Amino acid sequence: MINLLFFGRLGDLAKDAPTCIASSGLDPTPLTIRQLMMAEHPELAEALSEPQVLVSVNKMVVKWDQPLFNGDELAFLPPVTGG
Amino acid sequence: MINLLFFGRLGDLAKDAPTCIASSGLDPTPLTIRQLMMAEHPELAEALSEPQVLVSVNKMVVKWDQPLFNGDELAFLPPVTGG
Amino acid sequence: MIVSDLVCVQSDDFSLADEYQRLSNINSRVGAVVTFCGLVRDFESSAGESESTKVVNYLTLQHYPGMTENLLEDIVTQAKARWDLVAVTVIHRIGTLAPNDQIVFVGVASEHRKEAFDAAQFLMDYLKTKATFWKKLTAEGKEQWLDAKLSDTDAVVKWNKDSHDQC
Amino acid sequence: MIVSDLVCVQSDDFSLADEYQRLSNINSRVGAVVTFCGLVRDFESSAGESESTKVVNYLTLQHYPGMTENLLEDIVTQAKARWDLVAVTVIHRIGTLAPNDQIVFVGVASEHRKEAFDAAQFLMDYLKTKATFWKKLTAEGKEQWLDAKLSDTDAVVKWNKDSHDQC
Repeated sequence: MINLLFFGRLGDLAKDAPTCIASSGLDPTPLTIRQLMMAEHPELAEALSEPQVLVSVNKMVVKWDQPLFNGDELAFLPPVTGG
Repeated sequence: MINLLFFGRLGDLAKDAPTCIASSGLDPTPLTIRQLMMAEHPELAEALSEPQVLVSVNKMVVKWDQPLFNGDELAFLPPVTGG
Repeated sequence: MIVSDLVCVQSDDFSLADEYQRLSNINSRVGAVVTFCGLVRDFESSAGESESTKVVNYLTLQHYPGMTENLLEDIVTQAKARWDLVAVTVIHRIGTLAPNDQIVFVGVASEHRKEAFDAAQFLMDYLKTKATFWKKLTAEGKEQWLDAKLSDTDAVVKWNKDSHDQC
Repeated sequence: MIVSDLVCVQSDDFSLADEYQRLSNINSRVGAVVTFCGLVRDFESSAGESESTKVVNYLTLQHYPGMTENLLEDIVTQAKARWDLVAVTVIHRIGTLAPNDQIVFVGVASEHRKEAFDAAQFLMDYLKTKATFWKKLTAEGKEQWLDAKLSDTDAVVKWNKDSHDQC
Protein backbone atom coordinates (compact mmCIF):
# COMPACT_ATOMS: atom_id res chain seq x y z
CA MET A 1 0.00 0.00 0.00
CA ILE A 2 0.97 3.63 -0.57
CA ASN A 3 -0.22 6.07 2.08
CA LEU A 4 -1.71 9.35 0.84
CA LEU A 5 -1.62 12.72 2.61
CA PHE A 6 -3.27 15.96 1.48
CA PHE A 7 -2.39 19.26 3.13
CA GLY A 8 -3.90 22.74 3.27
CA ARG A 9 -6.77 23.38 0.87
CA LEU A 10 -6.16 19.97 -0.70
CA GLY A 11 -7.10 18.33 2.62
CA ASP A 12 -10.56 19.95 2.49
CA LEU A 13 -11.12 18.61 -1.04
CA ALA A 14 -9.82 15.14 -0.09
CA LYS A 15 -12.27 14.44 2.75
CA ASP A 16 -13.82 11.52 0.80
CA ALA A 17 -10.62 10.45 -0.97
CA PRO A 18 -8.78 7.26 0.00
CA THR A 19 -5.97 7.53 2.55
CA CYS A 20 -4.08 4.71 0.88
CA ILE A 21 -3.92 3.00 -2.45
CA ALA A 22 -2.68 -0.41 -3.66
CA SER A 23 0.86 -0.28 -4.98
CA SER A 24 0.54 -3.38 -7.11
CA GLY A 25 -0.09 -3.44 -10.84
CA LEU A 26 0.40 -0.06 -12.45
CA ASP A 27 4.05 0.99 -11.64
CA PRO A 28 2.68 3.81 -9.51
CA THR A 29 4.02 7.38 -9.53
CA PRO A 30 2.49 10.54 -8.07
CA LEU A 31 1.28 11.34 -11.60
CA THR A 32 -0.51 8.00 -12.18
CA ILE A 33 -2.12 8.23 -8.74
CA ARG A 34 -3.36 11.74 -9.54
CA GLN A 35 -4.78 10.42 -12.81
CA LEU A 36 -6.51 7.57 -10.93
CA MET A 37 -8.33 10.18 -8.81
CA MET A 38 -9.85 11.78 -11.90
CA ALA A 39 -12.79 9.36 -12.12
CA GLU A 40 -14.13 9.49 -8.57
CA HIS A 41 -12.64 12.75 -7.24
CA PRO A 42 -12.47 15.10 -10.22
CA GLU A 43 -12.43 18.31 -8.15
CA LEU A 44 -9.52 17.03 -6.05
CA ALA A 45 -7.65 15.74 -9.13
CA GLU A 46 -8.01 19.15 -10.75
CA ALA A 47 -6.66 20.91 -7.65
CA LEU A 48 -3.73 18.45 -7.57
CA SER A 49 -2.94 19.40 -11.18
CA GLU A 50 -2.33 23.07 -10.39
CA PRO A 51 1.29 23.88 -11.28
CA GLN A 52 2.24 25.11 -7.78
CA VAL A 53 1.34 21.79 -6.11
CA LEU A 54 4.42 19.79 -5.06
CA VAL A 55 4.65 16.13 -4.14
CA SER A 56 6.82 14.48 -1.53
CA VAL A 57 7.62 10.83 -0.94
CA ASN A 58 8.65 9.89 2.57
CA LYS A 59 8.94 13.59 3.42
CA MET A 60 11.28 14.47 0.54
CA VAL A 61 10.04 16.59 -2.38
CA VAL A 62 10.22 14.52 -5.60
CA LYS A 63 9.22 14.80 -9.25
CA TRP A 64 5.77 13.68 -10.39
CA ASP A 65 7.24 10.67 -12.21
CA GLN A 66 9.09 9.30 -9.15
CA PRO A 67 8.44 5.50 -8.91
CA LEU A 68 6.56 4.56 -5.73
CA PHE A 69 6.95 1.42 -3.64
CA ASN A 70 4.96 -0.46 -1.07
CA GLY A 71 4.89 1.43 2.21
CA ASP A 72 5.77 4.83 0.71
CA GLU A 73 4.13 7.95 2.12
CA LEU A 74 2.99 10.21 -0.73
CA ALA A 75 1.99 13.77 0.21
CA PHE A 76 0.41 16.49 -1.92
CA LEU A 77 1.62 19.95 -0.88
CA PRO A 78 -0.06 23.19 -1.94
CA PRO A 79 2.08 26.38 -1.72
CA VAL A 80 3.23 26.83 1.88
CA THR A 81 2.21 29.84 3.95
CA GLY A 82 4.13 29.64 7.24
CA GLY A 83 5.74 32.37 9.32
CA MET B 1 33.55 82.64 27.76
CA ILE B 2 33.52 79.59 25.53
CA ASN B 3 33.20 76.26 27.35
CA LEU B 4 35.50 73.47 26.17
CA LEU B 5 34.78 69.73 26.29
CA PHE B 6 37.14 66.92 25.32
CA PHE B 7 35.84 63.36 24.88
CA GLY B 8 37.37 59.90 24.67
CA ARG B 9 41.15 59.78 24.37
CA LEU B 10 41.19 63.59 24.04
CA GLY B 11 39.81 63.84 27.58
CA ASP B 12 42.84 61.98 28.97
CA LEU B 13 45.20 64.37 27.16
CA ALA B 14 43.20 67.43 28.28
CA LYS B 15 43.42 66.82 32.04
CA ASP B 16 45.46 70.02 32.52
CA ALA B 17 43.84 72.01 29.71
CA PRO B 18 41.42 74.87 30.43
CA THR B 19 37.69 74.07 30.58
CA CYS B 20 36.83 77.50 29.20
CA ILE B 21 38.47 80.25 27.24
CA ALA B 22 37.79 83.98 26.80
CA SER B 23 35.75 84.74 23.71
CA SER B 24 36.91 88.31 23.38
CA GLY B 25 39.62 89.55 21.05
CA LEU B 26 40.53 87.02 18.39
CA ASP B 27 37.26 86.19 16.49
CA PRO B 28 37.43 82.68 17.90
CA THR B 29 36.77 79.51 15.88
CA PRO B 30 37.50 75.87 16.76
CA LEU B 31 40.62 76.20 14.61
CA THR B 32 42.00 79.30 16.38
CA ILE B 33 41.31 77.73 19.77
CA ARG B 34 43.18 74.59 18.72
CA GLN B 35 46.08 76.77 17.60
CA LEU B 36 46.05 78.59 20.96
CA MET B 37 46.55 75.20 22.69
CA MET B 38 49.76 74.57 20.77
CA ALA B 39 51.98 76.54 23.16
CA GLU B 40 50.99 75.08 26.51
CA HIS B 41 49.37 71.74 25.51
CA PRO B 42 51.29 70.61 22.42
CA GLU B 43 50.39 66.90 22.81
CA LEU B 44 46.68 67.73 23.09
CA ALA B 45 46.85 70.20 20.17
CA GLU B 46 48.48 67.55 18.02
CA ALA B 47 45.77 65.00 18.91
CA LEU B 48 43.09 67.60 18.07
CA SER B 49 44.70 68.05 14.65
CA GLU B 50 44.17 64.45 13.60
CA PRO B 51 41.89 64.41 10.54
CA GLN B 52 39.23 62.17 12.15
CA VAL B 53 38.58 64.59 15.04
CA LEU B 54 35.26 66.46 14.68
CA VAL B 55 34.10 69.58 16.48
CA SER B 56 30.63 70.48 17.68
CA VAL B 57 29.22 73.76 18.87
CA ASN B 58 26.23 73.59 21.20
CA LYS B 59 25.91 69.87 20.38
CA MET B 60 25.84 70.30 16.59
CA VAL B 61 28.80 69.18 14.44
CA VAL B 62 30.30 72.21 12.68
CA LYS B 63 33.28 73.10 10.49
CA TRP B 64 36.57 74.13 12.06
CA ASP B 65 36.13 77.74 10.89
CA GLN B 66 32.69 78.18 12.52
CA PRO B 67 32.63 81.55 14.38
CA LEU B 68 32.18 81.14 18.15
CA PHE B 69 30.28 83.40 20.52
CA ASN B 70 30.15 84.05 24.22
CA GLY B 71 28.48 81.11 26.03
CA ASP B 72 29.06 78.59 23.24
CA GLU B 73 29.91 75.01 24.17
CA LEU B 74 32.74 73.74 21.98
CA ALA B 75 33.42 70.00 22.05
CA PHE B 76 36.23 68.01 20.47
CA LEU B 77 35.06 64.57 19.35
CA PRO B 78 37.41 61.71 18.45
CA PRO B 79 35.94 58.92 16.27
CA VAL B 80 32.94 57.43 18.08
CA THR B 81 32.89 53.78 19.16
CA GLY B 82 29.42 53.07 20.51
CA GLY B 83 27.22 50.03 20.13
CA MET C 1 22.53 21.64 13.15
CA ILE C 2 24.63 21.12 16.26
CA VAL C 3 23.66 20.91 19.90
CA SER C 4 23.70 24.70 20.32
CA ASP C 5 20.82 25.00 17.84
CA LEU C 6 17.14 24.49 18.52
CA VAL C 7 14.28 23.79 16.11
CA CYS C 8 10.80 23.31 17.46
CA VAL C 9 7.24 23.07 16.07
CA GLN C 10 4.78 23.37 18.93
CA SER C 11 1.26 24.47 19.81
CA ASP C 12 2.47 26.05 23.07
CA ASP C 13 3.43 29.69 23.18
CA PHE C 14 7.12 30.62 23.49
CA SER C 15 8.89 33.18 25.66
CA LEU C 16 11.21 35.64 23.93
CA ALA C 17 12.95 36.23 27.26
CA ASP C 18 13.73 32.52 27.73
CA GLU C 19 14.95 32.11 24.16
CA TYR C 20 17.14 35.21 24.41
CA GLN C 21 18.55 33.92 27.70
CA ARG C 22 19.53 30.65 26.06
CA LEU C 23 21.15 32.31 23.03
CA SER C 24 23.02 35.04 24.91
CA ASN C 25 24.48 32.64 27.50
CA ILE C 26 25.68 29.88 25.18
CA ASN C 27 29.26 31.08 25.38
CA SER C 28 31.29 34.24 25.79
CA ARG C 29 31.93 34.63 22.03
CA VAL C 30 28.38 36.01 21.67
CA GLY C 31 28.46 39.76 21.01
CA ALA C 32 25.20 40.11 19.07
CA VAL C 33 21.77 38.55 19.38
CA VAL C 34 19.08 39.28 16.77
CA THR C 35 15.55 38.05 17.36
CA PHE C 36 12.49 38.06 15.15
CA CYS C 37 8.96 37.50 16.46
CA GLY C 38 6.00 37.18 14.13
CA LEU C 39 2.56 38.05 15.50
CA VAL C 40 -0.96 37.45 14.19
CA ARG C 41 -2.35 40.76 12.96
CA ASP C 42 -6.03 41.52 13.26
CA PHE C 43 -6.44 42.25 9.59
CA GLU C 44 -5.24 40.46 6.50
CA SER C 45 -5.30 42.15 3.13
CA SER C 46 -6.15 39.66 0.42
CA ALA C 47 -4.52 40.77 -2.79
CA GLY C 48 -6.98 38.77 -4.88
CA GLU C 49 -9.90 40.77 -3.58
CA SER C 50 -8.79 44.29 -4.49
CA GLU C 51 -6.84 44.85 -1.24
CA SER C 52 -9.89 44.57 0.93
CA THR C 53 -9.13 44.05 4.62
CA LYS C 54 -10.96 41.69 6.92
CA VAL C 55 -11.21 41.41 10.67
CA VAL C 56 -9.42 38.20 11.63
CA ASN C 57 -11.13 35.96 14.15
CA TYR C 58 -8.32 33.42 14.19
CA LEU C 59 -5.70 31.58 12.20
CA THR C 60 -5.35 27.80 12.12
CA LEU C 61 -1.84 26.55 11.35
CA GLN C 62 -1.36 23.08 9.95
CA HIS C 63 1.99 21.46 9.21
CA TYR C 64 3.49 18.20 7.97
CA PRO C 65 4.98 16.61 11.12
CA GLY C 66 8.45 15.26 10.54
CA MET C 67 8.92 16.93 7.17
CA THR C 68 8.67 20.43 8.68
CA GLU C 69 11.32 19.73 11.31
CA ASN C 70 13.62 18.26 8.64
CA LEU C 71 13.19 21.33 6.45
CA LEU C 72 13.77 23.76 9.33
CA GLU C 73 16.91 21.89 10.41
CA ASP C 74 18.11 21.99 6.82
CA ILE C 75 17.55 25.77 6.67
CA VAL C 76 19.50 26.22 9.92
CA THR C 77 22.36 24.11 8.53
CA GLN C 78 22.42 26.27 5.40
CA ALA C 79 22.55 29.47 7.47
CA LYS C 80 25.42 28.13 9.58
CA ALA C 81 27.34 27.16 6.45
CA ARG C 82 26.86 30.64 5.06
CA TRP C 83 27.66 32.77 8.11
CA ASP C 84 29.81 32.44 11.22
CA LEU C 85 27.10 31.94 13.86
CA VAL C 86 27.30 30.80 17.46
CA ALA C 87 23.73 29.53 17.89
CA VAL C 88 20.34 29.54 16.19
CA THR C 89 16.78 28.99 17.43
CA VAL C 90 13.68 28.49 15.26
CA ILE C 91 10.28 27.98 16.87
CA HIS C 92 7.03 27.82 14.90
CA ARG C 93 3.61 27.44 16.46
CA ILE C 94 0.75 25.36 15.05
CA GLY C 95 -2.93 25.07 15.93
CA THR C 96 -5.39 27.89 16.51
CA LEU C 97 -4.02 31.39 17.07
CA ALA C 98 -5.81 34.66 17.78
CA PRO C 99 -4.86 38.22 16.79
CA ASN C 100 -1.73 39.39 18.64
CA ASP C 101 -0.61 35.82 19.39
CA GLN C 102 2.99 34.97 18.65
CA ILE C 103 3.40 32.66 15.60
CA VAL C 104 7.10 32.35 14.93
CA PHE C 105 10.44 33.02 16.59
CA VAL C 106 13.87 33.16 14.98
CA GLY C 107 16.91 34.01 17.09
CA VAL C 108 20.56 34.16 16.06
CA ALA C 109 23.62 34.67 18.27
CA SER C 110 26.95 35.59 16.69
CA GLU C 111 30.13 37.51 17.40
CA HIS C 112 29.26 40.44 15.15
CA ARG C 113 25.96 42.04 14.29
CA LYS C 114 25.97 41.73 10.49
CA GLU C 115 26.04 37.92 10.53
CA ALA C 116 23.19 37.76 13.05
CA PHE C 117 21.01 40.21 11.08
CA ASP C 118 21.64 38.54 7.72
CA ALA C 119 21.13 35.01 9.04
CA ALA C 120 17.90 35.89 10.89
CA GLN C 121 16.46 37.46 7.74
CA PHE C 122 17.61 34.51 5.61
CA LEU C 123 16.01 32.04 8.05
CA MET C 124 12.69 33.90 7.97
CA ASP C 125 12.71 34.21 4.16
CA TYR C 126 13.38 30.48 3.75
CA LEU C 127 10.98 29.44 6.48
CA LYS C 128 8.18 31.39 4.76
CA THR C 129 8.69 29.70 1.41
CA LYS C 130 10.10 26.24 2.17
CA ALA C 131 8.72 24.98 5.49
CA THR C 132 5.54 22.89 5.24
CA PHE C 133 3.06 25.10 7.07
CA TRP C 134 -0.39 26.09 5.86
CA LYS C 135 -2.58 28.84 7.29
CA LYS C 136 -6.36 28.85 7.32
CA LEU C 137 -7.89 32.23 8.08
CA THR C 138 -11.22 32.51 9.82
CA ALA C 139 -12.44 36.06 9.27
CA GLU C 140 -15.93 37.45 9.54
CA GLY C 141 -17.16 33.89 10.07
CA LYS C 142 -15.70 32.49 6.81
CA GLU C 143 -12.84 30.03 6.46
CA GLN C 144 -10.20 30.49 3.78
CA TRP C 145 -6.79 28.91 3.14
CA LEU C 146 -4.25 31.66 2.60
CA ASP C 147 -2.28 31.96 -0.64
CA ALA C 148 1.49 32.17 -0.69
CA LYS C 149 2.75 35.74 -1.09
CA LEU C 150 4.75 36.64 -4.16
CA SER C 151 6.91 38.97 -2.03
CA ASP C 152 8.04 35.98 0.04
CA THR C 153 9.11 34.06 -3.05
CA ASP C 154 11.01 37.12 -4.27
CA ALA C 155 12.80 37.37 -0.91
CA VAL C 156 14.27 33.88 -1.36
CA VAL C 157 15.25 34.52 -4.97
CA LYS C 158 17.35 37.43 -3.67
CA TRP C 159 19.41 35.11 -1.41
CA ASN C 160 20.09 32.71 -4.28
CA LYS C 161 21.17 35.65 -6.40
CA ASP C 162 23.40 36.97 -3.59
CA SER C 163 25.34 33.73 -3.48
CA HIS C 164 26.19 34.05 -7.16
CA ASP C 165 26.85 37.72 -7.70
CA GLN C 166 27.28 40.06 -4.77
CA CYS C 167 26.21 43.59 -5.55
CA MET D 1 10.27 60.70 16.78
CA ILE D 2 6.71 60.34 18.00
CA VAL D 3 5.32 59.15 21.30
CA SER D 4 5.49 55.48 20.27
CA ASP D 5 9.29 55.72 20.04
CA LEU D 6 11.78 55.54 22.88
CA VAL D 7 15.39 56.69 23.04
CA CYS D 8 17.34 56.25 26.24
CA VAL D 9 20.96 56.54 27.41
CA GLN D 10 21.30 54.99 30.84
CA SER D 11 23.72 53.24 33.17
CA ASP D 12 21.00 50.80 34.31
CA ASP D 13 20.60 47.48 32.57
CA PHE D 14 17.58 46.94 30.30
CA SER D 15 15.18 44.03 29.96
CA LEU D 16 14.64 42.60 26.49
CA ALA D 17 11.35 41.11 27.69
CA ASP D 18 10.01 44.49 28.86
CA GLU D 19 11.10 46.26 25.67
CA TYR D 20 9.56 43.55 23.50
CA GLN D 21 6.34 43.76 25.51
CA ARG D 22 6.13 47.50 24.86
CA LEU D 23 6.83 47.18 21.12
CA SER D 24 4.54 44.21 20.46
CA ASN D 25 1.58 45.71 22.31
CA ILE D 26 1.65 49.22 20.87
CA ASN D 27 -1.19 48.45 18.51
CA SER D 28 -2.68 45.60 16.51
CA ARG D 29 -0.94 46.60 13.26
CA VAL D 30 2.27 45.04 14.60
CA GLY D 31 3.03 41.78 12.79
CA ALA D 32 6.82 41.73 13.15
CA VAL D 33 9.21 42.69 15.93
CA VAL D 34 12.98 42.59 15.36
CA THR D 35 15.32 43.13 18.30
CA PHE D 36 19.07 43.52 18.49
CA CYS D 37 21.05 43.16 21.70
CA GLY D 38 24.76 43.91 21.84
CA LEU D 39 26.80 42.23 24.58
CA VAL D 40 30.33 42.83 25.88
CA ARG D 41 32.53 40.02 24.64
CA ASP D 42 35.39 38.75 26.74
CA PHE D 43 37.94 39.30 24.03
CA GLU D 44 38.59 42.15 21.68
CA SER D 45 40.81 41.63 18.67
CA SER D 46 42.84 44.75 17.99
CA ALA D 47 43.52 44.91 14.29
CA GLY D 48 46.52 47.17 14.84
CA GLU D 49 48.29 44.50 16.85
CA SER D 50 48.26 41.64 14.32
CA GLU D 51 44.84 40.29 15.43
CA SER D 52 46.02 39.51 18.93
CA THR D 53 43.21 38.91 21.40
CA LYS D 54 43.06 40.14 24.96
CA VAL D 55 41.02 39.12 27.96
CA VAL D 56 38.64 41.99 28.71
CA ASN D 57 38.28 43.01 32.35
CA TYR D 58 35.72 45.69 31.63
CA LEU D 59 34.59 48.42 29.26
CA THR D 60 33.92 52.00 30.28
CA LEU D 61 31.42 53.84 28.10
CA GLN D 62 31.45 57.62 27.98
CA HIS D 63 29.02 59.77 26.02
CA TYR D 64 28.16 63.42 25.36
CA PRO D 65 24.95 63.99 27.34
CA GLY D 66 22.34 65.87 25.34
CA MET D 67 24.14 65.51 22.02
CA THR D 68 23.86 61.70 22.07
CA GLU D 69 20.12 61.76 22.68
CA ASN D 70 19.68 64.33 19.88
CA LEU D 71 21.65 62.16 17.46
CA LEU D 72 19.78 58.99 18.41
CA GLU D 73 16.43 60.74 17.98
CA ASP D 74 17.58 62.02 14.61
CA ILE D 75 18.56 58.48 13.53
CA VAL D 76 15.14 57.17 14.61
CA THR D 77 13.43 59.96 12.64
CA GLN D 78 15.47 59.03 9.56
CA ALA D 79 14.52 55.35 9.90
CA LYS D 80 10.83 56.22 10.22
CA ALA D 81 11.01 58.43 7.13
CA ARG D 82 12.64 55.59 5.19
CA TRP D 83 10.43 52.65 6.23
CA ASP D 84 6.85 52.15 7.35
CA LEU D 85 7.42 51.38 11.05
CA VAL D 86 4.99 51.22 13.95
CA ALA D 87 7.45 51.84 16.81
CA VAL D 88 11.17 52.03 17.56
CA THR D 89 13.23 51.69 20.74
CA VAL D 90 16.91 52.53 21.15
CA ILE D 91 18.65 52.05 24.50
CA HIS D 92 22.38 52.50 25.04
CA ARG D 93 24.15 51.91 28.31
CA ILE D 94 27.03 54.00 29.68
CA GLY D 95 29.42 53.52 32.59
CA THR D 96 31.38 50.41 33.50
CA LEU D 97 30.35 47.12 31.88
CA ALA D 98 31.75 43.62 32.34
CA PRO D 99 31.99 40.76 29.81
CA ASN D 100 28.54 39.39 28.94
CA ASP D 101 26.80 42.59 30.06
CA GLN D 102 24.24 44.07 27.68
CA ILE D 103 25.42 47.32 26.02
CA VAL D 104 22.84 48.28 23.45
CA PHE D 105 19.26 47.47 22.47
CA VAL D 106 17.48 48.30 19.22
CA GLY D 107 13.91 47.14 18.69
CA VAL D 108 11.61 47.77 15.73
CA ALA D 109 7.93 46.90 15.38
CA SER D 110 6.29 46.99 11.95
CA GLU D 111 3.55 45.33 9.93
CA HIS D 112 5.91 43.26 7.78
CA ARG D 113 9.25 41.69 8.54
CA LYS D 114 11.42 43.29 5.87
CA GLU D 115 10.91 46.83 7.17
CA ALA D 116 11.71 45.77 10.74
CA PHE D 117 14.89 43.92 9.74
CA ASP D 118 16.16 46.71 7.49
CA ALA D 119 15.38 49.48 9.97
CA ALA D 120 16.99 47.65 12.91
CA GLN D 121 20.16 47.10 10.91
CA PHE D 122 20.16 50.72 9.70
CA LEU D 123 19.72 51.98 13.27
CA MET D 124 22.64 49.89 14.53
CA ASP D 125 24.89 50.92 11.62
CA TYR D 126 24.17 54.60 12.20
CA LEU D 127 24.35 54.35 15.97
CA LYS D 128 27.83 52.79 15.69
CA THR D 129 29.20 55.58 13.51
CA LYS D 130 27.21 58.69 14.45
CA ALA D 131 26.23 58.57 18.12
CA THR D 132 28.67 60.22 20.54
CA PHE D 133 29.84 57.23 22.57
CA TRP D 134 33.43 56.31 23.37
CA LYS D 135 34.65 53.01 24.76
CA LYS D 136 37.66 52.53 26.99
CA LEU D 137 38.82 48.94 27.28
CA THR D 138 40.52 47.69 30.42
CA ALA D 139 42.21 44.43 29.50
CA GLU D 140 45.01 42.63 31.26
CA GLY D 141 45.28 45.61 33.58
CA LYS D 142 45.85 48.20 30.84
CA GLU D 143 43.47 50.96 29.76
CA GLN D 144 43.00 51.76 26.09
CA TRP D 145 40.48 53.86 24.17
CA LEU D 146 39.07 51.78 21.33
CA ASP D 147 39.43 52.83 17.70
CA ALA D 148 36.47 53.09 15.37
CA LYS D 149 36.11 50.06 13.10
CA LEU D 150 36.43 50.49 9.37
CA SER D 151 33.71 47.86 8.86
CA ASP D 152 31.25 50.09 10.74
CA THR D 153 31.99 53.05 8.49
CA ASP D 154 31.54 50.83 5.44
CA ALA D 155 28.16 49.69 6.77
CA VAL D 156 26.85 53.25 6.75
CA VAL D 157 28.27 53.99 3.30
CA LYS D 158 26.12 51.08 2.03
CA TRP D 159 22.89 52.73 3.29
CA ASN D 160 23.77 56.01 1.58
CA LYS D 161 24.48 54.10 -1.62
CA ASP D 162 21.18 52.18 -1.29
CA SER D 163 19.19 55.39 -1.24
CA HIS D 164 20.70 56.44 -4.56
CA ASP D 165 20.85 53.26 -6.59
CA GLN D 166 18.97 50.18 -5.47
CA CYS D 167 20.62 46.99 -6.66
